[in-house]
Amino acid sequence: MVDADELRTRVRRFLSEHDPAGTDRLDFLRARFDAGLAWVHYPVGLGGIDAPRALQTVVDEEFAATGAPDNDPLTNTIGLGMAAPTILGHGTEEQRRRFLRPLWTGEETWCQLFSEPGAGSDLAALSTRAVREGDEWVLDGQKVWTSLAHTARWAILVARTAPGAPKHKGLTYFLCDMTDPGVEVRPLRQITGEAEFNEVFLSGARIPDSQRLGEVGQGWRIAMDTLMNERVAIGGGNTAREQGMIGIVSETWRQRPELRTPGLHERLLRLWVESEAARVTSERLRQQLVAGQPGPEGSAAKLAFARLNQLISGFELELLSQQGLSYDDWSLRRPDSTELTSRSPGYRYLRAKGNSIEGGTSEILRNIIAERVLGLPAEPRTDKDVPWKELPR
Amino acid sequence: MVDADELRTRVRRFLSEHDPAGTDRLDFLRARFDAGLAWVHYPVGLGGIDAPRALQTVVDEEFAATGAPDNDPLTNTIGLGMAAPTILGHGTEEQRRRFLRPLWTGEETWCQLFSEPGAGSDLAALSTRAVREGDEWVLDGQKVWTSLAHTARWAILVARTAPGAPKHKGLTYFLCDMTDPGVEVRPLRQITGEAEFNEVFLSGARIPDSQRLGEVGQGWRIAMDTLMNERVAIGGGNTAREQGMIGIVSETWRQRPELRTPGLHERLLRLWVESEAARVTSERLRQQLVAGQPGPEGSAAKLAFARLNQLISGFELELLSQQGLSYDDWSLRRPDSTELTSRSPGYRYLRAKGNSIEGGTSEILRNIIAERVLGLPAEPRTDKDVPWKELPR
Amino acid sequence: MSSPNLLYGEVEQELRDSVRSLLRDRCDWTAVLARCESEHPYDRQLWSTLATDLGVTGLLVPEELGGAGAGPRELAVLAEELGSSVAPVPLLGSAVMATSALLACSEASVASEAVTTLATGSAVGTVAVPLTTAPDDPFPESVRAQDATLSGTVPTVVDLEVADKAVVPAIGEDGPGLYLLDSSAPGVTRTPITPLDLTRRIGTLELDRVPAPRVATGPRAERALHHALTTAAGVLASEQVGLAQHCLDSTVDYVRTRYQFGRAVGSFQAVKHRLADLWAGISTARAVARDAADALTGSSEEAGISVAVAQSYCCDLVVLAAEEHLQLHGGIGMTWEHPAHLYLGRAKSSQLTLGTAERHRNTIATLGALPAP
Amino acid sequence: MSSPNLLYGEVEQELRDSVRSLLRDRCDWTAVLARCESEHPYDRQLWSTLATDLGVTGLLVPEELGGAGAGPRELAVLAEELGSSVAPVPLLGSAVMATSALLACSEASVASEAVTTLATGSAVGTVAVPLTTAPDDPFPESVRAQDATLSGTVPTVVDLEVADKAVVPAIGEDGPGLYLLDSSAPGVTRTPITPLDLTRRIGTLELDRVPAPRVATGPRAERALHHALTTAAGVLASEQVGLAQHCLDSTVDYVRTRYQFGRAVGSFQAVKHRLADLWAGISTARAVARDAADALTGSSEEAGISVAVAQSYCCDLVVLAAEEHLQLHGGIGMTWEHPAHLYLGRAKSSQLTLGTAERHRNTIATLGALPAP
Repeated sequence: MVDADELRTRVRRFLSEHDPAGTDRLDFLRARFDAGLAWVHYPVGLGGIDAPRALQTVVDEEFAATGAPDNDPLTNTIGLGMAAPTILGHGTEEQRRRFLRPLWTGEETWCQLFSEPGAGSDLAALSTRAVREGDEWVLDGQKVWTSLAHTARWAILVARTAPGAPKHKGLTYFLCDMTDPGVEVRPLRQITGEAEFNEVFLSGARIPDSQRLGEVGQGWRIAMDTLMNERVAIGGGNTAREQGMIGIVSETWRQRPELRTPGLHERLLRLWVESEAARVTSERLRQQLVAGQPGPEGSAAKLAFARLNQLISGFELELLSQQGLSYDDWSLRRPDSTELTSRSPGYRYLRAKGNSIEGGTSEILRNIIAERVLGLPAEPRTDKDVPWKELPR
Repeated sequence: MVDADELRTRVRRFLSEHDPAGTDRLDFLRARFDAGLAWVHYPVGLGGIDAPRALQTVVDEEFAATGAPDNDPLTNTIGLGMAAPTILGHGTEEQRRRFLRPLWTGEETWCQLFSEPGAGSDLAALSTRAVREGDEWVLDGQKVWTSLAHTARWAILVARTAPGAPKHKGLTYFLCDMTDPGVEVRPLRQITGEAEFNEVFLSGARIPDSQRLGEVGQGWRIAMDTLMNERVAIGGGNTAREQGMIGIVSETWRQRPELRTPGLHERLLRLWVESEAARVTSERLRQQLVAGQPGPEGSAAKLAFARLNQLISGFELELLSQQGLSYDDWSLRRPDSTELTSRSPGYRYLRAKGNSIEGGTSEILRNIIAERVLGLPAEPRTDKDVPWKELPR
Repeated sequence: MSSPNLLYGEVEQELRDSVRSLLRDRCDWTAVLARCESEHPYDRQLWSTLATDLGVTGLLVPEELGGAGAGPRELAVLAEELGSSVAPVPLLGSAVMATSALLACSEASVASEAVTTLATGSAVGTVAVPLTTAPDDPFPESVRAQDATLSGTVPTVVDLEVADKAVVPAIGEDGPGLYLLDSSAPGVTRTPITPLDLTRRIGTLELDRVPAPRVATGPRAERALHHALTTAAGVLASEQVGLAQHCLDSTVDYVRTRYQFGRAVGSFQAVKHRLADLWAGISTARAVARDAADALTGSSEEAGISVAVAQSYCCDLVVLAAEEHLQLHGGIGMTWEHPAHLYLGRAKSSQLTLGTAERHRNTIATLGALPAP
Repeated sequence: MSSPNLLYGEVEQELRDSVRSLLRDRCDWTAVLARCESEHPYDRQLWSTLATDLGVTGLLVPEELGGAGAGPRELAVLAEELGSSVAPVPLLGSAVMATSALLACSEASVASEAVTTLATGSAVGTVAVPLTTAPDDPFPESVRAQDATLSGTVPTVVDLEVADKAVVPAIGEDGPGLYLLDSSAPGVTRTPITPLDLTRRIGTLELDRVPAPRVATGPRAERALHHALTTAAGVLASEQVGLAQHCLDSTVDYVRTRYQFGRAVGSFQAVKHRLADLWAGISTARAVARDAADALTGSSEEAGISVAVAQSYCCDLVVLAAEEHLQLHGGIGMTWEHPAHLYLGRAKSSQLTLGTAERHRNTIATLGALPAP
């Protein structure tokens, strides 16, 4: 198996052949992909060289050190984190070859059409219909909470193809062209005033059967794989002390002595300890992953992240007193990205409320820990074997 | 209907005929019962005069003011609070006449044989068997957490008479003679070291059918009535500020300035506010009861009582620091009553742990509030219609 | 000390019914949401109707001054209902703070005339202090009175943009005084602040040599301001109870009808227990808020500790209620087109209003002889 | 700053396995419960076996002084296992506190000789400070050294009744010093205190002109004591992790097999969510405890903040774990014949041991530049 030294050698060889400064950005990225130095743990020919996943950072650091262009990963988080591994795992050889390269280079970005107004935590209850017509599928329904839908070229999508089957068994997974005339994207305004997400309406949207991923009726299992990759992407991160929300309020505390009270001091220190403890816990998770002992602490990390963000942003308003009564800007707009530090404390307070809902609610995460980690029995279920169309909604 | 003034007149007339100082204690109490001034809301002939329940305090205060002997209610809390209303509500005329008078005067005290090692929160799962033999029932089984069993003359008891029926439908309610040779009482040592409660073993204990309360198979409904009376008895109380645990730690705070820290101050004040708020809430409940608007706040009062007792007694050990590492006396003994103030802080800490279990766990109380007050749906139940003997245990 | 009356009387229930019925017609949440981004974020017509049809804008004011001759207990019931609808009306500034302050200065005829205009709804008032001021805070010194004119700046004044009158605490040559400002006078600048609470507005008041009559001076002025702030903090507790109760009711309705996993979300035990705890918290909040309202009818010493207990309990509880409301509504609660954010903005801002919980606990430490280290 | 190693190494896992296997045979809870009311509440034989068969009583001690030549990381693993069994052995006083203190004084030959006796288990030691002393507390002044003898009283000394030696901080004519006391010397009185924690004993040490050699003086004595207390606070965090993990595991086992309402209690969502939260808390506690143990192998500056974070997190978490353990066992947990109370007594006492969470947060305020008002 390839080791870190060999990887470094390969990168240097590649750089000697492709001068980052002298090569067109896209050409450079395509060449990096073709050299197997995109995501090194992917197969040869699909951007990788079957190397251990943990060595990706070695490659990324080597490229970053030379100032080489990157693939702008923040604009395509869903493509890179969720669509790509799913296409790799479940796609046909043609699908992999068609989609992975432009996905990695950022030429084509992706979004995820899973959640619906009636199917949030209970994703398997979704009701968007896909009906087969010849070589195509015709889709009708509504998706919601879709980030990047207004910029994405493609979507991963799950739809119901067999309403008479039990809920988990009547779903099929598709790759959906967002430029199809049957796809309409509308901004979804949030409680912060801005529209970071979208609603997506599907009205007779057409998807060729060649863009079905996996077998008909296998959509649930594949969607679970996708979401598992989301959880892996959320965990990890070797960060420094006082990053994020706790850093913001600690700086305020230091710079504005007039705001200090004994009660706020006690609370600040408690939050500081919890934030530091969460940081060390994430670092331990990272070390476990690197050592090949993947632990289930990822779900706990997301729980702690949501809880602390909410507590600290609420605390910040109390600390600021009068300033906590104000807001910066309620106008409807598209944020560039979630820039917590550039917005007001009120924005941070409201935005953090979403942290315990998006990407798996805290309630669902606790269920997962209880059942999968602690082995506690599932609750009685009545919805598993009933035809979907007969379930109460 | 009788009013307060008329009641006062009656009491004074009674006192003019029965000098509290010159009459034998028991004779005085029996006469008070026979005059209908025992529990004024009971029927005439059974210790009352059908007066409104709220007027009982008027009578009690009148008697107390003259220094008249009382019926020592603390030694017979289960008799007065639970057995009596149940016998009144479900007993035959003979049972009422046989049991209520000596119960009220304290000549015969009572205990409650409901809980079992396998049936705590889920009382209806109890497995003590009662088998009919002629005019008697023969009982075998084990009861637990029985206070006063070692002093009580009688017990209210629920046993299973039809194991093939669904759990709630196979139970029957009895009045059990604690002097029966088939009844054995053993002290149950608690985590405090003492034995406030008992285990009661029933081995062929015999109960005449005339001591069955209500119909065969009606035990569950009657037991629910008994427990409802327990909840009423727990709520209420027009107490002063800083009673109970919060008063103890507030006094320590005032007298020992060397123990004070900013963090402990913050916590003390939070606990003080919560205790005061709980007191005002209980007072509001009392006013609602008096005004004939019984509210469901009784369950909330018990929840708050348990939570605060546990928080404050835990806080007390932290406040006391070194002293919090010690205990007063681990030896096995029978406490006279629950004297929180005369024991050490460590005892208070351990004893308070029981508050969220005894008399309905905090978890069960939350279920009750959610379902009966808020009208939230019950969870799916699988144990209601199955024969008891087939249930998993 | 006799027991406080912690229940609602018949008159109070009738008041509640009539206000609730009006709000149902005139103040549903879609209207509140639409208004909050309009040019007129306050519903002046609703306030007029409350004044003229129901006569509830002057509940504190004696009948001889044009009011309803009721008191803090009735005002607290009104606050519960307005809180329950996050109604965009100048309750706190006008009917509570300015009215209480002016009533305490009613020896000055200009003050009692002003009270009448507030009671009848023909004018709106406020008190020019930062909205975060606690009852026990020192008398404000940011406005100076000199040569019978006022100069200075006061940030986060509640209801400022609709206030015709403002009671201004200022320091003159002979110490503290309360002055009655006409907000249309020359030299007055009112600058709205973009608020976290879209249904209760704040602004910065700047005064540049504005003439204003003095309505109280010295210890009397200090007492009047303290009385107004204590009354407001006590009534705010009831507003918080009304808001929290709405959040609970709305959440219970939602989880009973929202199905996931083939079951109503409200049948999941973790959800049930959270709502049971919230219900218990609101029951407690209601009791202490009633206690505070009742105590405000009596002496100021009694009121001090009751109001401090009520505020320190209710101001955190209302945030919990609004946060649970949001979280248990899941994604739908996170959208602009759902009222959850209006309740959250009001709840969180009200937590900072008229003193935080810690500030009120400090009052308890003093009054209850539980000294800091 | 390189990343600390937060995992368990192979040697550490082997150490854990061998200790766990011994405790399974020799220290089940029925034995612990029976012993705690006997005349010999400590299990001296178990301690001897740990010393002689496993060689783990001297993990901190270099091999040339008769120890295992390991360090705080390995000692922390031992503490996890002993905490998991609430083993009645003098770990904290002897293998942690006295050993650390004496190692920091090892220039004195009497100190290094004493370390050897502790490492080999032939003697038991302690440090004569109140068990609640935090690492940053001022040097104790309750014992005076005069004419080469010690006099004074020290309450709540851990493991005192089985200690052959005690390191005594005392104030002499030339300032702070550490002295090595032989507890059988004339003038020494040891009085047991009835403990809340039945598995870790405390006592009052009275000294009346007892001769004892000095092993460190001045700043060196202060540093040695600070080092011993910091090490002990850090290792205690791991003991708390072991205890908390036991409480969780035992509760999970119980709720999976206890049926009420025809279902395993562990299938009720409110129970599941509480246990999920507890599991997350213990995962976090384990990470910070490992961080502290690792930091103790480095400089004292690095160790200071890591130990303070670990203690302030773990000392409250362990109480939560023991309290949930009790509550979720229902009635059975409230009986003497169930081990829940042994765990609760240890957990609650350990919360007060070597500084409360607030005390450690104050350390963080200083080291992390987050000053009090």
